[in-house]
Amino acid sequence: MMALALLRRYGTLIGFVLILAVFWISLPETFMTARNWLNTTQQLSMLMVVAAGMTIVMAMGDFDLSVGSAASLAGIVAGALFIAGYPPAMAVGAALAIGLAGGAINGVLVSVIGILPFIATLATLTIYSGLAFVISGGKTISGKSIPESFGNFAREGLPLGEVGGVALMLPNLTIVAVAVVFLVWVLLEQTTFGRRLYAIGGNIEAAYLSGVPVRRLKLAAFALTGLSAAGAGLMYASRVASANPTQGSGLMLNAIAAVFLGMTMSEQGEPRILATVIGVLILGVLDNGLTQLAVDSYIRQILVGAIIVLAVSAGALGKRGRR
Amino acid sequence: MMALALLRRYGTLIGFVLILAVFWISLPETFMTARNWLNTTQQLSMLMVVAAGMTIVMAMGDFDLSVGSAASLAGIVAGALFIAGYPPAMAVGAALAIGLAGGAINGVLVSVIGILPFIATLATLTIYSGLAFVISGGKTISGKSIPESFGNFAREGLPLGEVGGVALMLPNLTIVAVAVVFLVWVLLEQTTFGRRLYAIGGNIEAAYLSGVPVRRLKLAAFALTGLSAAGAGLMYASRVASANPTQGSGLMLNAIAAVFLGMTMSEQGEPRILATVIGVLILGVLDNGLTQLAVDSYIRQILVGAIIVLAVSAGALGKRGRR
Amino acid sequence: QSKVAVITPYLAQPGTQFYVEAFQAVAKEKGWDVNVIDTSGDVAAVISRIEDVVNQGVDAIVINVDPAQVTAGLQSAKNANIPVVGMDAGSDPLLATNVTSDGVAMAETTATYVVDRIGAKGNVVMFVFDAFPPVQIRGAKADEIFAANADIKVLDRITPDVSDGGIADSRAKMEAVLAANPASGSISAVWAAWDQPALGALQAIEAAGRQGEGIVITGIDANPQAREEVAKGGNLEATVAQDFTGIGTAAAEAVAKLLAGETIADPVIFVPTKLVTKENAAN
Amino acid sequence: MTLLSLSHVAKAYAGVPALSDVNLTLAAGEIHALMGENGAGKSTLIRILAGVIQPDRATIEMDGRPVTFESPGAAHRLGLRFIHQELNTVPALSVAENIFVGRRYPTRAGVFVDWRQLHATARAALDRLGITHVDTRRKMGSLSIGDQMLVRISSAFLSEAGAPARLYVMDEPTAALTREESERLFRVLREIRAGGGAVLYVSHRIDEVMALCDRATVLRDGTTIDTGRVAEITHDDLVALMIGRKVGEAYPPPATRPSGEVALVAQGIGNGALADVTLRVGKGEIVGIAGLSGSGQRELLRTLFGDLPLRRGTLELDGRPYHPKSPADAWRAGFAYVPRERRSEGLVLSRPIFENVTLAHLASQSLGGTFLRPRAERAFAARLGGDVRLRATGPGQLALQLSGGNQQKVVFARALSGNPRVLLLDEPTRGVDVGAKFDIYSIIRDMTANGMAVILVSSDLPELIGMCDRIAIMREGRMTGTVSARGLNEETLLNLCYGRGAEAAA
Ligand SMILES: Nc1ncnc2c1ncn2[C@@H]1O[C@H](COP(=O)(O)OP(=O)(O)OP(=O)(O)O)[C@@H](O)[C@H]1O
Ligand SMILES: Nc1ncnc2c1ncn2[C@@H]1O[C@H](COP(=O)(O)OP(=O)(O)OP(=O)(O)O)[C@@H](O)[C@H]1O
Ligand SMILES: [Mg+2]
Ligand SMILES: [Mg+2]
Repeated sequence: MMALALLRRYGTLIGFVLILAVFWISLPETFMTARNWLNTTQQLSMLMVVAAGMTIVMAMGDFDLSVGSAASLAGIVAGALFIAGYPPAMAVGAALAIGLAGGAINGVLVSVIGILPFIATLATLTIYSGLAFVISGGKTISGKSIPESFGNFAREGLPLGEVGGVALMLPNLTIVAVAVVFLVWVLLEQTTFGRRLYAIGGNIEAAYLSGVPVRRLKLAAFALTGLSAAGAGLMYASRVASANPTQGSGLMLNAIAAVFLGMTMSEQGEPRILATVIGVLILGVLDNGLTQLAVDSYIRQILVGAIIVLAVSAGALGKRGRR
Repeated sequence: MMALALLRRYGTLIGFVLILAVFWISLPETFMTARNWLNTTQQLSMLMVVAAGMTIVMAMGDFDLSVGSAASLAGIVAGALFIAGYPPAMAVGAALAIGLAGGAINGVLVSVIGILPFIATLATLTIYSGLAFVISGGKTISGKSIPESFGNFAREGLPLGEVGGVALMLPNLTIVAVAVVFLVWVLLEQTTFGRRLYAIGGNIEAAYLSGVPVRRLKLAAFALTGLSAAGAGLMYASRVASANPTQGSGLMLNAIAAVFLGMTMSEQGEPRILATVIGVLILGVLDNGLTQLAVDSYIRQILVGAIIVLAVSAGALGKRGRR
Repeated sequence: QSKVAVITPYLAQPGTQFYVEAFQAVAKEKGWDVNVIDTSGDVAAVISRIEDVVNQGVDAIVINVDPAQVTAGLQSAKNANIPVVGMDAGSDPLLATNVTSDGVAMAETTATYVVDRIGAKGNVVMFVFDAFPPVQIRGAKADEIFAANADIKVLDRITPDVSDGGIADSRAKMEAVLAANPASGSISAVWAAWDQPALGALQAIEAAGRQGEGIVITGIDANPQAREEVAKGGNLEATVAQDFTGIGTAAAEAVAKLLAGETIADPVIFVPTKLVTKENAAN
Repeated sequence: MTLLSLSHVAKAYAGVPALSDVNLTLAAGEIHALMGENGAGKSTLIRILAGVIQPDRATIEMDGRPVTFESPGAAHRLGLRFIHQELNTVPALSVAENIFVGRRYPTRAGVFVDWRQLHATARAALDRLGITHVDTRRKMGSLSIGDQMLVRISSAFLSEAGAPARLYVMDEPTAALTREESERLFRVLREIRAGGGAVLYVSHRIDEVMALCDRATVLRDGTTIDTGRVAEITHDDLVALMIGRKVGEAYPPPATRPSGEVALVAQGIGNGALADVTLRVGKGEIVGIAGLSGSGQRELLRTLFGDLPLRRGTLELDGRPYHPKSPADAWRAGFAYVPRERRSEGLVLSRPIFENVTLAHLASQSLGGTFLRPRAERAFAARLGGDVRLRATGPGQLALQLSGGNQQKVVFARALSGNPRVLLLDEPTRGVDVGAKFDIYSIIRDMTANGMAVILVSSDLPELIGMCDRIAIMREGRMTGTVSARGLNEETLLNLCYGRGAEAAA
């Protein structure tokens, strides 16, 4: 009984640890190194930021399909302002503001007008993506248009000293991702705002009857998700030192997947930010490890899917219980 | 009060009719012609079949992200068997069987193992897509490998006589789509199977305690969705006379969107097959009409999103009621 | 045994597969251990995968993506002294060289073909994709050529949805264009920046029963399906054969040089292209 | 002194009036009962006060000034506190957080939740109702339904700065409570009355109302029939006022004696929740299960019904082994079940009445077991609905549009839909008005006369004593004894439940 309960609760986590162990054994030299992990966290930082934002709306039981487009749009807006000669700080600020506004629009559609989140954010996905195309003329903004300082941000970091003759640094993108995760953690776990979001997610009827201002909170939550998407879009643009109207599109499904993976780790199946972090790491570590093992791209796809199924099965089987 | 109730119930439908009216007025010569509609229905037939299958799982409150990959996989399997020299009927049968099996695997993961549908079908999305790549070697199967009869199927239809000197025909693909919609309608609306799916979708606990065999039904429903995805994949392959490991990928989000659009039309927000048909038509007509109007591709994206928001807003505002 | 990583977001594209195969053929001869990595359209993931293989200590890297967007990865390769070769990528100081077809020249070839065939007069439908730089420059060149002919009107400049491979959505878009322009002769030509939309347009025209109107279609890439159609002598009259195999081979040879410690002087190596028409489509 | 006055309140749903003309005044320092049969409009009136729905027409004054309640938050700010009829909890959150849902959490630095303070305050709120056995850190969803209800109730008594409570509105708070728990609630309500607060109280338990309340207002068909002092009216007259007819006895007498033939035998059954339970129920017999809440009564029913696994022991039905793997098996074997929580466990709320009624035996209502015959289903559901005095616009009405008591009747109608051989009842008459209760009891009696066996779990001791032939007592998953219900009094039964004087009974 005890073992089953542990499996139920920590099934996915155990799966994650097993994945790590397999890679560590197969790649003894390169996988479990500070360098590789610093690299991996940097690679995952954009996804992490979007997934953190996604956790906010998913805590309320909603979700947001438009994050990928919002990320692309933010990158394009910043790029267009760079071209127009605005200082980087201003361009970045404007791009974040666009994200916040885009998120707020989602919030209005969902909470004030009352459109199902799936349709509302699918529609805005299309709209924001269209806007990104229109603003950029469909082209990639890159090269000299992008200020040095902006492109360098993603390349720099906090020096951590040398290990084995190689200089290590904590990448700026990783720092940003950690900071965002911390802020979202505080928001969701330590403030009335966050707790109310969980109340809405757990039983919207009960929350409403108890006087929770459901509409207002939904709006705010969606706005924050939009803001985080814009942040991720800027990180992405900085990392590729260019802005492209489709570059965020891969983020949405992965972010939702990371949150869902995390949800398999919480007792009542609610999204939790720290569990989302594990979800992101699972997705990222699989990619990193399988690439290092030089597994064929197609086989890798199959393996990623199969491993995810296995990782969550243990927890699911334990949880199945009655039905 | 009466007007509001009508708006609530038929908001999206009214939106659809308005869209039709605008296109009719802007394109008096070409939009509302038999020819254009036969064409449009043919274009939409694959999406219609997938969306019909999606309606089945969504009636239970689940959904299936793997339909696009399953469609691609079915096309590739048929293509590979064509190359291997099997007769078309056998290749088609095998591809459909693969779809059914893939759907059943989703069903097992969701209902027997108990994985959240989102994760389970996202994982199988990756797996089926990987399989399609592996089987095809990543290449498009086309040309002489595809039997004439298979490629011709999508080009032929039921002759409807001549109108204005042009021969009209009811395309085979449209006939298939209508047949699938009819079958799904019978299944969901006229049989105990469908009634029980809706009960599960309404309150799974109550359905279970009332003796509904939840696990078995979920498995069957997912299997049927997989079958429909495979059918759509074959239709697609026939239409483009080739099979490509990614060709189904656009279907998933659109199919879910169509069902959700339909859901805005039913009183309790449950998916209904006939409402799904309207959802598919809305998506398709927007594309068709805006392209005929030669609206710039990017602006068209924005318009599609905005029009969807407007079309469902009326219904949503009416429904908002309490919260 | 040298380890070489080939990284691309576009492995599903038919062209990419040909050069990857040609590359692998050479690699096999030379006894390299090749790791082909596809990031399914995600450009930032290309950076990540470059970092991964740098970390893993490969001897050379081949990329098939706009280098300007993966500078961070190229930089990390440079820091580790690992040479990077572009395979139909784009020029960049961080690349040892880029092996490619001349996209501008290809677009020029087909656009000029169209202009000649329709007598520099009529309505043209364009299928473009500006989000991908190598295809974007083709569209830009074609724009330029059509704009230079006062009697040519670009009826629509369509960006199809490519997530399904590009044929089906292009066909649907073309069907709508045909429906909106029902008169015979109202569309003179379809210029497509690559073959899939050309095929989609062809199917739409055939399905509408308007193949007799003499609508000229051209593509670029000469993929097998397009070649077959060109050989049939239908509306799809021309496409340009990029020598994918040649690109793959040339890229492999560039890698071989680099592995041998040599340097490559040319920042771009152009592999010649060839216009494919009914006459030469069979070979 | 009048605290709140409501006049000419009207509310219609899609043209069908739920309230037509309700008039009510509440004075500070009184406990005021709101009475009426199922569907009379009590909960609708309360939802209006709570700002959940808006009336079509109403004049509402507080302290003589006109007020409106446009949202639950607004009603709260005006000092109104609610316990709604249905259990509204957030299962994924802790008990403490459930108490604070919708309230301001205590914070440090004005931002961060002060968890220690939160739990301390929640603890105090629970203690006030004597709920010492519930840890504030537990997840709400892991509590028994009775405990969840107690937690919800305690949240109404949270003292708050800024919005002092003046009126407590309670819609059938005791429906899921034991007598002791109810008594503790009454003590608190009396304290509130003594402190000058007011209570509007809804219950179908007439005795409770007679003992607790000062005045009562009776609604019928959405209209105020009468208001008066409780002390000046008799039990029977109050009932007559509510349901428009006299009900003599509360429980119909048994028509025949059980035949003695055995229907169901459980021999030493056990699993995670049950230990060595042995029980036999004869044809035509009604066996009650009594015990403190959380003693395993619910688990016993769920095990018999194939939901919980049978790990040890054997079951026999009509002399043949019976081993259900799922509720579907149980229904097929001739069992029927009325679960405790009608909304979460019983009904598909978004579907019409007839679909809910026929769900368990749908195949037998269909053509060839496959094709639906909605018209026949409607007729069937209408007939069963009539039997249980269901009050609805028709069998096509959605379950969620029904009043609480009428929803309960739908669940009951489903249980009767296949002429069950064994009927498992978990609090079957919760929220059902006195008149309808009598009718339901009569149906049970009729069916037992035809050989149906019944197992009845109820926290309503008079119901157990009034309906059962025998009563089995459970404690911590075990059977501790069985007594004949004849001549049993409530005090003895309660003592048995507490394990006092068990020897005497054995
Ligand atoms: N959402 C709704 N739509 C339509 N009718 C409704 C709705 N809610 C309640 N009603 C109707 O309003 C009437 C009054 O219901 P209400 O819940 O107020 O009764 P009640 O007095 O609380 O009954 P009970 O004792 O059973 O709880 C009923 O006839 C019910 O069917
Ligand atoms: N899912 C669960 N997880 C943890 N504990 C549970 C769970 N379900 C029930 N319990 C606990 O098991 C005990 C029995 O619960 P049960 O619901 O059977 O109570 P009960 O006998 O029906 O009493 P009541 O009349 O109070 O509902 C309770 O202490 C309850 O808190
Ligand atoms: Mg009520
Ligand atoms: Mg119990």
